Amino acid sequence: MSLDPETLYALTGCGIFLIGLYSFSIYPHLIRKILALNIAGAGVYLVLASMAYQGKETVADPVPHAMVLTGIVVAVAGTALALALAGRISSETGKVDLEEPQDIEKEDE
Amino acid sequence: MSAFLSVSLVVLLITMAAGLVRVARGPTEADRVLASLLLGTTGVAILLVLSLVMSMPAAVDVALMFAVLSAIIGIAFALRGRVAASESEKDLE
Amino acid sequence: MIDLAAKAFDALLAGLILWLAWSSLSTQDILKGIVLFIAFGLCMGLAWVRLNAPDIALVEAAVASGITGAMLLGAWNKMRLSLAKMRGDETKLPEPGRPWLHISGLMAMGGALGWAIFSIPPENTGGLLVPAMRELPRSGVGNPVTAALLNYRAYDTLLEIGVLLLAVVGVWSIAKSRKPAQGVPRGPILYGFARISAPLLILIGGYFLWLGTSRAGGAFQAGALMAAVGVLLVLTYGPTRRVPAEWIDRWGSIFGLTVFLTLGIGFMLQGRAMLEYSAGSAGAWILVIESAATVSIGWTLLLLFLGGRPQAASQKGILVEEDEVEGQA
Amino acid sequence: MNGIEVLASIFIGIGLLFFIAGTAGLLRFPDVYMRLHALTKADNLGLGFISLGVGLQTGSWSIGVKLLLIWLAVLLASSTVSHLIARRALRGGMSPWRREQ
Amino acid sequence: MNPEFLSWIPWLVVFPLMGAIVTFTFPRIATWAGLFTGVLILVATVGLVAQTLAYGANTYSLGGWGAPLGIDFRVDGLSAWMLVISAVVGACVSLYAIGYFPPGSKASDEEKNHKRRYFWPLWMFLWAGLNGLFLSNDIFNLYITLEMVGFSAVALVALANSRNALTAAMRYLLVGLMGSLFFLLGVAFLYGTYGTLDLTLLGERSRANMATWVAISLMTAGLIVKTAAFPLHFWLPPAHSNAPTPVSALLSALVTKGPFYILLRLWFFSFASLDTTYADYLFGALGAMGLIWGAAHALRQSRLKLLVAYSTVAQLGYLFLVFPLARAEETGFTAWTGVLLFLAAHALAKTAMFMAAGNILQALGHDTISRLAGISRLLPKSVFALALAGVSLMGLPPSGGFIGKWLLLDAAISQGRWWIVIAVLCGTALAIGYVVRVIRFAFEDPIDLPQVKSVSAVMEWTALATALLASLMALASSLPLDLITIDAPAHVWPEVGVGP
Repeated sequence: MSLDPETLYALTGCGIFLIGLYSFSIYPHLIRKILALNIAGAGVYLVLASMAYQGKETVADPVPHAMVLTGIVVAVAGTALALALAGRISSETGKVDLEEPQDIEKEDE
Repeated sequence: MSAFLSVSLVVLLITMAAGLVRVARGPTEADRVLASLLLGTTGVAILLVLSLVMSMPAAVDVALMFAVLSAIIGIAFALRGRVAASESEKDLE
Repeated sequence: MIDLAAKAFDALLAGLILWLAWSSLSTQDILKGIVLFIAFGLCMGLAWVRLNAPDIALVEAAVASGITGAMLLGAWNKMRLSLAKMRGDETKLPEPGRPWLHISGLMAMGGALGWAIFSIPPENTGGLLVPAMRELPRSGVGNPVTAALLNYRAYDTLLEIGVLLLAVVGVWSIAKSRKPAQGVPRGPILYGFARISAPLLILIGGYFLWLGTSRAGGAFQAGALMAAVGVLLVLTYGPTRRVPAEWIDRWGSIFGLTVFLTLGIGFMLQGRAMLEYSAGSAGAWILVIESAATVSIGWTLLLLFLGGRPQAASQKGILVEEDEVEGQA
Repeated sequence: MNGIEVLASIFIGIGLLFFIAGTAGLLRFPDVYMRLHALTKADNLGLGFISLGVGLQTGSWSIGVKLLLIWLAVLLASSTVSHLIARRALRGGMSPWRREQ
Repeated sequence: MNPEFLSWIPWLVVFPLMGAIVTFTFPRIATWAGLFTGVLILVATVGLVAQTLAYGANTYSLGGWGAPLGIDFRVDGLSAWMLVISAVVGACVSLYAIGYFPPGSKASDEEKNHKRRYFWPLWMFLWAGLNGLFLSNDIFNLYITLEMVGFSAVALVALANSRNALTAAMRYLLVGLMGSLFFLLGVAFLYGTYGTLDLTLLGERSRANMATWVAISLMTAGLIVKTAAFPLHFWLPPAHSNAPTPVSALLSALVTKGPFYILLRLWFFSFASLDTTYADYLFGALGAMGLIWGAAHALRQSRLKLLVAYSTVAQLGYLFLVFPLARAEETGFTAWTGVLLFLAAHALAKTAMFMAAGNILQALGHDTISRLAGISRLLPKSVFALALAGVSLMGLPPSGGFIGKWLLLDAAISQGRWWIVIAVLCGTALAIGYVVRVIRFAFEDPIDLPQVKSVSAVMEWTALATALLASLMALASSLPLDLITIDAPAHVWPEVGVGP
C-alpha cells in the first residue's frame, strides 16, 4: 500500500492529537497537561498543513499555512497564561495538580 | 547524486533516532541535554541536505533558525537553578 | 530508489514524531518530558519542510519549540523550587483508572478521524491556492504566506497580535516575573558567547524580516529571534544588570497592535474598508506593519518568557523576588 | 555526474560518518564527559563537512555565507553549552568515570 | 448599499481594542477610558441596529478581498441581537465596576489598585473578542475570537486571587484550550473538504459526507465544552462563583453565549441542509437534562453565588431546546424567537442577580443563604433587584423570561413534544423553589441586625436598574422581533424577512 505524504502526515497529526488528548485527560500534573495541549495542537496544525500540500512540485496553499502560524502564536499566548497560573497555584497550594473545588463539595452536605 | 542524498537523509534520521535513545535513557540531566544538542545538530544537517533534495533554499533558513535557537535552549537548561543539595545529587545520579 | 528513500524518510519521521509525542507525555520526569518536547519540535520542523511549509518550520523552530521550550523550562524550574520549599514532592505518574474505557474511546475517535481523512473528496483539495496566487501581484509582497497573513487575512493577524498583548496583560495580572537562577555561575565563556551572538541574532532577525516580503520569513520569525536575544541577555546578565522600567515594557508590547490598528482605521477613514491598503502601496504598508509587529512580538514573547509583571521595578530597577528560594551554588 | 558533485558527495559522506561515529559514542561511552567528547566531533566536523558538501553543490554565494553562519553558530553554541553543562555536572559532584570503577 | 467607510460594523471591534490599549498603557485613567469606550460601543451598536433595521443584513469585507480569500463580517438579525445584548450587559457591568473596583487612595491599597488596573484592559479585550465573535463570518477567525474571549475570561476569574479562584481559572483555561483545539481540528477538516472558511459559502457547498460529519461533531464538542452545557458543565460553577462579581456577571451573561451563538450559526445556517434529526434530539435531551440537573443542584447550594452559578447551567439547558423545536415548519419561528428572547432575558437577569449577590457578599462578608436574615432591611435595593431578577429567571409574567419561556412552551405543545413541556415545567418548578428559598431567608426578620460593610451606591443602583431592564424587556418586544426576523435561518422561516 502506498500512502501520499499528505495522507501520512494527516494521519500522524490525528495520532498525536489523540495522544495529547489522552494524556491531557488522564494525567493530573499541570505541566504535563500544558505539554499535552501543545502536542495535541501540533497534531491539529499537521492536519491543517497536510490539507495545504499539493504535491512535490507545486507551491502549497498559503492560507492554511497562515492559519497554522496564527495558531502557533495563539498557542504560545495560551501556554504562557497557563504557566503563570500553574506557578501561582503551586506556590499557593504546594501541589502540581488541581485540587477539587472545596467550597462546593464541603457545603453540599 | 540525488539517490545518494536521499539515502543519507534516511541514515541521518536513523542516527537522530539513535540519539533519542540517550535522551530517553539519561541517566543524568546532563546526558539528556547533551544528547538533545546532538539531535539539534543532526536536525540542522538533515535540513541542509533536504534543501538540496527538495531544491528548497528556504530550508537553509530553517536550519539557521534551529541552529541559533538550540543554543538558547541549551543555555536555558544549563543555567536553571538548583533545587537543593540532595535534590541535585538525585538529579545527577 | 529516490522514491523509496523519500517514503522511508517520511515513514520514519512520522514514527519518530508519534514516539516523541507519546514518550514526552508519559515519562515520569517532567524535565525529561520537556527535553523530549523540544526534540519533538525539531522533528515537527522537519515535517513542515517535507510538507513544503518553510514558513511554519521557521516559526516552529523559533516559537513553538524555542520560546515555548524555554518558557516551560523556566516555569517548571520555578515550580520545583517552590515545591522543594514546601514539601519537595514530585508527583508520581498515576495509573490511569479504567484504561480500557479511555482507550476504546480513543480508538473510536481515531477511526472516525482516519475515515474522515480518507473521505475528503479529492476535487476540492486545491483550497484557496488559485485565488491566492492570482491576487499575489496585487498583494504587494512576493511570499504568498505573507500575503495571506498581512493582506488577505490581515484581520486575523491583527487579532492575533491582540491576543499576544492580552496574554501579557493576563500574565501580569496573575503572577510576578521569574528571576533567572542566581546560584548558577556564569563564567567568561558565557559572557563572551552573549557578547558575540546578541548582535548577530539581531542581524539575523532583520534578515528574516526583510526575507518575509519575498520568501519564507516575516514578523513572527524575526520577532521570535528578538525575543531569543532578550532571553539570552536575561539568562546571562539577569541577576546582575538593571532591567528597563515597567513603562518601557508596556509601550514596547502595545506598539505593534497600535500601529496595526491605527493603519487599519486610517484606511477606513480614507474611504476604503478596514485594513484595505491603497492600490500600489500595499507592500510599503505591510513592511511598516511588520517592522512594528516585530518589535512588539519580540518584546511580548520576552515578557511572556519572564512569566509575570516586573517586580519592584519602579522602586529599585532590579529584578528582585523576595519569596524565591535560592538554590545552592 | 561532474567533478564537483563527486566532491560534494564525498564531503557529505564524510560528514555522515562523523555523525554516525558521534552518535555511537554518545550511546556507548560510559559517562557524561566522554559522551561530550564524542558529540563535539559530530557537531564540529560532521556538520562542517556536510555544509561544505551542500555549499559546493548549490554553488551560490548567499547560501554559502548562510552555511558558514550556521556552522559557526552551532560551533559556538555547542562549545558554550557543553562547557556550561560539564562544569555544572562537575560542580554538582559528579566525578569522571575511571576504568577501575 | 451605503459606502463601507460609513458602516458601524468594524468600529465594534476597533473601539474595544483601542480601549484595551489605552486602559493598559495608562492605568491612572483606566476607569474613565473604559467607561468612555463603553459609551462608544453603545453608540456604535445603536448605529448598527438602526442600519440593520433600515437596510437589512449586511456583509463587510475586511481588506476589501471578500470571501473566500478574505474575511467577512456579517450582520444579520441574530448577530445584531447578540451585539445588542452584549452592549447592554457590558454597559451595566462597566457601571457596576466603578463601584466594585474603586480607586485605592493610599499606597497600602495595592491589591485594590492591582485589580482595578487589570480589570479594565482584560474586560476591554473580552468585549473585543465577543463583538468580533458575533460579527465574524469566518470559522478560523471565530477560533481566534474564541481564544481571545477565553483568555481574557480566565485572567478575569483569576483576578479574585483566592486559592479557589486560581484553581477554577486554571481548570477553565485548560478545558477551554482543549475545546478550542477540537474546534480547530474541525475547521481543518472543513477547509480540506470545502476549500473555504466562510460560513455562507460553507452553507452553499455543504454536503453530507464523513469528513463533514466528523468536522461538525468535533466543533460541536468543543463548543459544548466552552458553553458549559450539560454534561460538560463541570468547570462552570467554580469559575463563575469564585470570580469577582462583575466578572461572574459577564461570564454568565455573555461568555457562555458566544460559543452557543457559533453552534446556532453552524447548525441553523451553514449545515442546515444536512439531516440533523438525531443531532437535534441529542441536543434537546442534553438541554432537558441540563435544565433539570442544574436547577436541582441550585436548590441544594448553601452559598448564594454558587446557587446563581448552578442556575446558569440550568438556564443554558433551555437554550439547547431550540435545536429540536426550531426545525418545525409551523412553529419553528416561535421557538427561535422564544430562545433568542429567553437568551436576552437570562443575560440581563443573571447580570442583575450576580450584582445583587455580590452586593450582599460584600456587605455581609459571606453569602451563606441561611444566614441572610435581615439583609432586606440593610440592602433593600439589592434584595429587590434579586427578587425582580428571580421573577425573570422563574419565568413569571411580566418578565422577559416569561415571554421566552412561553414561546418555547407554545412551540413544544403545538409540536406535541411533551417531554420538553414536562422538562420545562419541572425546571420552572425547581427555579421557583430556589428563588423563593433565597427570598424567604432574605426577608426573614433577624433577632438582631448583622454588622455590614457599606456598599457603594453605584453598585446598588446598577443592580436595580439591570433587574428593571430584565423585567421591562417584555414591554419593548416589538423592536427585538423586527430585528430577529432579519435573515432568520431559511428553514426556521421559509419566507425570509417577512413578519407574521
